[in-house]
Amino acid sequence: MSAQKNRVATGSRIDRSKPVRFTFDGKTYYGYQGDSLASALLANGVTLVGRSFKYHRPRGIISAGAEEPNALMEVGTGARREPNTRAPQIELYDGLVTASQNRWPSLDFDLGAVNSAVSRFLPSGFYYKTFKWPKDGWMFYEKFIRRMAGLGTGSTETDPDRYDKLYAHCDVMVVGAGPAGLAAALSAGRAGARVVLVDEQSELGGSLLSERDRTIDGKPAAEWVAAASAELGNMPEVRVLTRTTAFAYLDANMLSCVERLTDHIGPTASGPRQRLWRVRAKEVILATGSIERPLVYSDNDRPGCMLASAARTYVNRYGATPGQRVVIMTNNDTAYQTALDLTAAGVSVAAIVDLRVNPTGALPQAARAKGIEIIENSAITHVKGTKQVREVDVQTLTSDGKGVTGSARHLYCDTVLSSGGWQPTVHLHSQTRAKVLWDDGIQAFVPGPIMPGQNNRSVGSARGAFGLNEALNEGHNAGAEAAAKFGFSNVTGNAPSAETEPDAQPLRSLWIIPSNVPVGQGGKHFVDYQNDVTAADVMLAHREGYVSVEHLKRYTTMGMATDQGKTSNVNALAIMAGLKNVSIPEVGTTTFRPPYTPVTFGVFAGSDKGDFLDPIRKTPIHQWHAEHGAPFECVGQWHRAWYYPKAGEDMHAAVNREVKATRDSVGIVDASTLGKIDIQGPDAAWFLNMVYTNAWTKLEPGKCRYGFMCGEDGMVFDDGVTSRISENHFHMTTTTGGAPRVMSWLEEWHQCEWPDKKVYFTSVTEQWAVFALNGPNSRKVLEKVVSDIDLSEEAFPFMTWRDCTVAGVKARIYRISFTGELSYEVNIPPSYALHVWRALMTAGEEFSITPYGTEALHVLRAEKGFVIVGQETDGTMTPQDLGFEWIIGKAKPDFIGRRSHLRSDTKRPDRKHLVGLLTENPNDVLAEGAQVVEHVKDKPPMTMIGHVTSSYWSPNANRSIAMAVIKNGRNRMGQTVYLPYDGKVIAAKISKPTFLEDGAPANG
Amino acid sequence: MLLISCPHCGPRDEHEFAYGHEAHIARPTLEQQNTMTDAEWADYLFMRKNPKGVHFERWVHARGCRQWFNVARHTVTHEIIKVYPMGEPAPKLEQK
Amino acid sequence: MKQNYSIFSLVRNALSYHQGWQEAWRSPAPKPEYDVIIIGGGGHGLATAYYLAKEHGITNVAVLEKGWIGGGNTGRNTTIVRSNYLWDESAHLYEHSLKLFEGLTQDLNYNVMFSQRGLMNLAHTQHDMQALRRRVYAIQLNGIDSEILTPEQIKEMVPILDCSASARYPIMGASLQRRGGVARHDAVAWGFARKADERGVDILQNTEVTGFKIVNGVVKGVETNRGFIGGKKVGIVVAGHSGVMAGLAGFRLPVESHPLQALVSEPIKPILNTVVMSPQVHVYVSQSDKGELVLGAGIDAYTSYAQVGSPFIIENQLNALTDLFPCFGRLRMLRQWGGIVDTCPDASPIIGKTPVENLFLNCGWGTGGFKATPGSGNVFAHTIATGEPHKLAQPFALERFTTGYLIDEHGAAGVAH
Amino acid sequence: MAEAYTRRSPLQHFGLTAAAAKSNAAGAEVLIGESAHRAIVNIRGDGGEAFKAAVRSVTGVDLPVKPNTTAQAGAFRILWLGPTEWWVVTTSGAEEKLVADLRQAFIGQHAAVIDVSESRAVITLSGTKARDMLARGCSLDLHPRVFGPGQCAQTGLTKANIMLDQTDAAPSFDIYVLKSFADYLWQWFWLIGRDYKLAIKAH
Repeated sequence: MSAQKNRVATGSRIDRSKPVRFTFDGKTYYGYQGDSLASALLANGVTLVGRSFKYHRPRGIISAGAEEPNALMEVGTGARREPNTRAPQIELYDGLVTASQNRWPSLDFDLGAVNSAVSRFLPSGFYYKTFKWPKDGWMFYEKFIRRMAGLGTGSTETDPDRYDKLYAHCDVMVVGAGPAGLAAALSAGRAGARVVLVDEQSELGGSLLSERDRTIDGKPAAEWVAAASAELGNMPEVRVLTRTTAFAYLDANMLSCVERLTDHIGPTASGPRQRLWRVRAKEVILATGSIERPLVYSDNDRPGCMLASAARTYVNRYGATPGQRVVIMTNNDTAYQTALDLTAAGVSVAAIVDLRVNPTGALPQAARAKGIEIIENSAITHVKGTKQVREVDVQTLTSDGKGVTGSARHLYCDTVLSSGGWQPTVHLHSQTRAKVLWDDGIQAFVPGPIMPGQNNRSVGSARGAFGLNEALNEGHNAGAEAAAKFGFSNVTGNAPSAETEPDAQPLRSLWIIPSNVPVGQGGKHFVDYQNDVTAADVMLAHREGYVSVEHLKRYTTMGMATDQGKTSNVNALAIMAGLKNVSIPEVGTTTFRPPYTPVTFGVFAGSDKGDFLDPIRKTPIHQWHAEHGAPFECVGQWHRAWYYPKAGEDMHAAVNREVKATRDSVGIVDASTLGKIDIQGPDAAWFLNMVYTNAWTKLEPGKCRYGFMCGEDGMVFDDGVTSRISENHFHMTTTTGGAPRVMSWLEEWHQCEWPDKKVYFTSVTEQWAVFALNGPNSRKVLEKVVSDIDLSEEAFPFMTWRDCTVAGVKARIYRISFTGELSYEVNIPPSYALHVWRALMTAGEEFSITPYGTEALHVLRAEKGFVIVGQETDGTMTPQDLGFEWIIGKAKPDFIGRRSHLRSDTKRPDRKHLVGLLTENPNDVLAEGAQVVEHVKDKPPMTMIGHVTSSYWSPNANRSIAMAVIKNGRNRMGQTVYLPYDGKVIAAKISKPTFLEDGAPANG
Repeated sequence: MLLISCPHCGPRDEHEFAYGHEAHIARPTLEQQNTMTDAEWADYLFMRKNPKGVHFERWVHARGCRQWFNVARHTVTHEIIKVYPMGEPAPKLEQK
Repeated sequence: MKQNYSIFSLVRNALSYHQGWQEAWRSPAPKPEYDVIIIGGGGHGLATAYYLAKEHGITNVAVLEKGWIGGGNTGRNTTIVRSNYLWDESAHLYEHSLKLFEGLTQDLNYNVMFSQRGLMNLAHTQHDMQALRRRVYAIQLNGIDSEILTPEQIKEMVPILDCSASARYPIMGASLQRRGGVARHDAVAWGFARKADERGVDILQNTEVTGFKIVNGVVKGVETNRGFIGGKKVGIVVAGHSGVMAGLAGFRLPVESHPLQALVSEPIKPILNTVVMSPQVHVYVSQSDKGELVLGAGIDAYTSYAQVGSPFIIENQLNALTDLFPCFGRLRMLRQWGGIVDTCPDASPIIGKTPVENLFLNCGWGTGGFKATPGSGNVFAHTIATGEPHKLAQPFALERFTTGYLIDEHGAAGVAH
Repeated sequence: MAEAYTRRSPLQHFGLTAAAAKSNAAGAEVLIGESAHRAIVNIRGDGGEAFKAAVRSVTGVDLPVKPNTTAQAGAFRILWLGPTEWWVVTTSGAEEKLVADLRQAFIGQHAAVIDVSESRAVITLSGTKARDMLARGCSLDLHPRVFGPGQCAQTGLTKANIMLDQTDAAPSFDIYVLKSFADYLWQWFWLIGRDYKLAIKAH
């Protein structure tokens, strides 16, 4: 095992008894159980870990958390390769394979770094000004730009992992398990409230995990965390989710969280990889902590430059030091704690460069006492070293902080730590669309008033209260108050308390650290590391007028990288404020959008893959169709048998056979998917009068009638046959796809417009399986299985229904037809469907009964000119357009859509009409959707007068048949029109839309 | 995701409901239909208030009790200010 | 004249550390009166102002923007440009726009990065295929490029698509518009702003219209947070806020405002070089030049002015996406947002006059406004300048809701984009 | 009469009876099964005194008028569906008489009686992890403080609409779903059931 040169010998939370092997860019390293990839790399002295987006600058690890802009890795291999993963958030496991990205051929030698050499020519927005020649040149340049951009490489293989999602509910949701969050969960949980506590880290504790000497309730912080974790774990109504990021705060206190179940185990893990939690809380406590801001100094991106707090986390929590010799630059007291902790771990702190004059707080004093040099009123003006910090220059600041004076001191070091103050993590608060306010005291945005309906409060450093005792107190009180709101007022125990903290001196905000050359003319002052946005870019944006926050972001791409500006937004805003000479809040704030950190697409999709993408609805005899070789056609969510090919038959042959057999003898089709609605009540007939265009009052019980339904805009939206069961009882049928819509249509009109009408609607679509027997021999077939009623034409005429027994099963038969043939629609309970179907098949054997699918059904109806709503119609056709003038109840005073039929455009005589098309060559079967023109030209454009809605080979007419909607079509009978498509032109004659000699009008 | 209080079933997730657009648009009587201009009919059919603020609208608990009801909802904050039965006039609310 | 943008000016300025760049547009104080006031500094409004100045010589124009230009739907869409519409009226209008896009970078001296990488519409059912053929044949006869692809051709163009027949919604075919693609949305707004400014147009940001001055049915100007600004003619181009403006002017519109959500993934190296849309499973996706997958789906059902939507829309969309592209499961959502789209009952825009004289309206672009930006501005400028609708805009007058002559693009669009 | 013929339940093709015999119920976290063939009669009315009296006279059950509750007496269980809609559920075979009796009892009222027995499949779910499994696709709060025996709800479960009826505190649930969705929902339970100890229950 190779030595880990930057590993502290003892202490920290890693398990030194469990070494873990991993690779980075093909080289094997060792870390320990409990390491993050970042800490393990640091421990091994690996500081060059990535290349930046635009300039391909060499980069090191900046942070120890979600805000990491530089250390982005490809994790895993093959189908599991995952780009852009933050090294500080990757838990080490044995066999972990990682690689740097956005470099070629290697991280150390990256040809893309040529961008860095010519970076002077690539300021923000350079592409808007260039690549404009020649006219189509962009398509050429774009290829190269695209290749240079991007970061990691996504896998092109199917993601082998699975994902879950679920719903959860609670009284109190606590986001973040640092001191404030733990205190909140404890008080709410002790009171008996249902609590969900989430934290993105692998263990509870938050910032306490990075503490070295703090105590709470007299115990070392780590022990207090362990005790709190144990207590929470034992509360039955408290759910603790680690490795879980609350990434979106949605309406009405719903939070989306992603739980990473196996990412820390690796590909050998079983079970789902990640889980999406959708938690609906009554009250939300945001204890999300705060993020340190880096200082914007010259060449502040060199590997070895890091946030001061990150270094503290690495040394205290992970036992890894960022380097051997450190210089710290700070504008506040917190970085001194880092210096003390590093010193305690044996790291040499060359100096603390404090921007402030005369830092005299308790921590600076402690640092002095340890012999650490403090260089006050000074700044780092120069960082030397390209792939690793070698040395820094320090100079004294001028009194306004805008320049430096005196000669530079050179300090050798391999690490530069900076602290520019702290920004509360207000992301979730902001996602509720609540405002954030600027707090001058801490120079940061803090949560403003909450939004109505969003019951949340921010506590601890998430609201800018940075003290440990404040956090514990606020958390405790928030948890107790929230629980009490929902009746859990029996809070036990007091707020945990830590030792008193010394007051900190105020920070000194210098948003750009000056050097001895103007900004932009020497080194680069990076604001947004990942997207390579510098202070000079912000200045350029200002110069060119892109001064509003959003213009600044979009023009420079500041804050648009995968870290979404967690370390850069405030710095950029402040620089812009300085340029505009206004206050920071006057420049504005950026809006935080979900997700807080990037979330895999897979977990949003969950387990609903493949067939679960959308339910497949099956008819009661679906199995029979499948067993008989039928492919299925999707009609809405339903799968309907399409055709039943016999051995050696293609679709065309099978459909022809089915159509012929039905016309010649008898065919049977599973029509169970038809929508069916039971309508009862004294006002049922009145209601049908309103929703159908034709009249229903006089329909006698026992009889059936066909009707069109229109929207209030007058356009057809459904059709079907409705039968009168008794005076106040009707049975309506609808199209398969339209069934749910018609049902809600009826309810809406009833409940919202005519609530006084006495009528009830109940969907009975699935109470009945429906088998339609069609063809001249259908009666003969039926007679073999029906003995209790007379099936003769006289006793059971067209457009009537009868109750009877079919093959021993209670049934209702409707004598309605969608083929123009003698037809019986047999309705039976679905649990007997297979039995009845088989009985009918057996009975029909002597007549060669033929099952047919939806394709034959379409041909059969088209031969006789029956329309299909959704095929002949598209929401722009009236019943009159379809040639159903006769179905409009002239004597009827009112129906839905009637008034719209009277509008000038709707009553035009030359609207598009439904007609037939007979191709000149009877063997030409037109494409459905083919457009109709009167005059063919050599090339487009050509004026179109309509299109083909349905088109088939008709084995009975022994020619092609087609229906079309054509402008003024009914007045063009016999006219020859042309259909240019697919490189050919087909001539056809306009005819009536019925194609068989004895064709009766639709549904008589 | 909105949390809508069905007047019968209580608070349920938005995806159990279907939206019914602006409330309180009465269908013209037959008499009105026969005397109104096409423009007036278009007004009934298409013209909407579409306010930025409190919107009076209809919802139906489609995956639950199938009942329609009215909702006063703020179109900027998504706050549901009031749920009230069909047929009841729009409540007088202070504009937020 | 504005300084010219070119590789030469870039190099020249680099030598002076980019100190020499001028502001892209001025921030003038409002004049007391303008010949034309355009309310709304989005792409459509800025384009209108530009074409008023360029093609009609009307330069005493103000564009009033309550926030920052391009900050509404212009900066929130998924940047798709296409003209593959079903109905003649729409096809002609969007093709006019597409053609303007093809010359826009040169016209504006601003690279709008119009990338004609092709746009594919997938079909997954028999019914889809019928609708697809109808649309493609109509588009072709309108003289616009469109073709039908077989699953094999689709697989060849986009190998990472799951084209297996066993899929829940197998890919049965697609239409392809090769001239379709994407453009850089912000650049379109900025480019128009810069050139409109050059021709004298005043772009007034942070200027919110709070009312109209209407005398005897004729508009005379607008009240704003910066005081009254007179205008001989006023054009409203405010997308999702059209209903609000109409309310201030005293009329209602056949428009509802809905949230339309979009999202992007983290950037990755090029993996998808075509725009892929699937109306059936409700998702559309392209990859930006930065490497982000840019995704959209349908609108939220309810009216809203909040730029957020429901999570289940996103979940369904990503469900569909990862089913179509099984390798995308491990990619991550980086950012998600919503725009407010103004939708008409027939999914077509409204361009033309209003009940108030000299007050003109351009709205109702719903989910598809970005692609129309130059075309919309161009025909609207004509309409305002001449007082009569441009012939391509004529069918889109408000009047159609009275006559019933709707241009129903629901079937053609199927999914928001 | 019809019983003489093969009557099939919507999930019968999965061979659940045989599977249940082989299934190890001991130690199972969730028991899942199909309760085949149940009589379900939809009744519509105003829920007023006369309506309640009619229902009581036929079923002996006090009509549950509180939303999302159930009531049971003897063989009859009544589920609230909406302010004008209930299901009377009883053993299969009784629906014909039940429909006739109810229609008789409702004479003179604006009421409707519709047999919907054949439209629904019933999947039963019980055991310590039953709530967890439901939470994978159901947005209702089923915590015992909120939802318990005697309560029912129409809601969504993954991409299907269901009627959820909690029948005891075990907890056990009856899940009514349209038969066309039965295959889908059953397979969905097996999909998410990968992470549980699942056993098939015979009914």
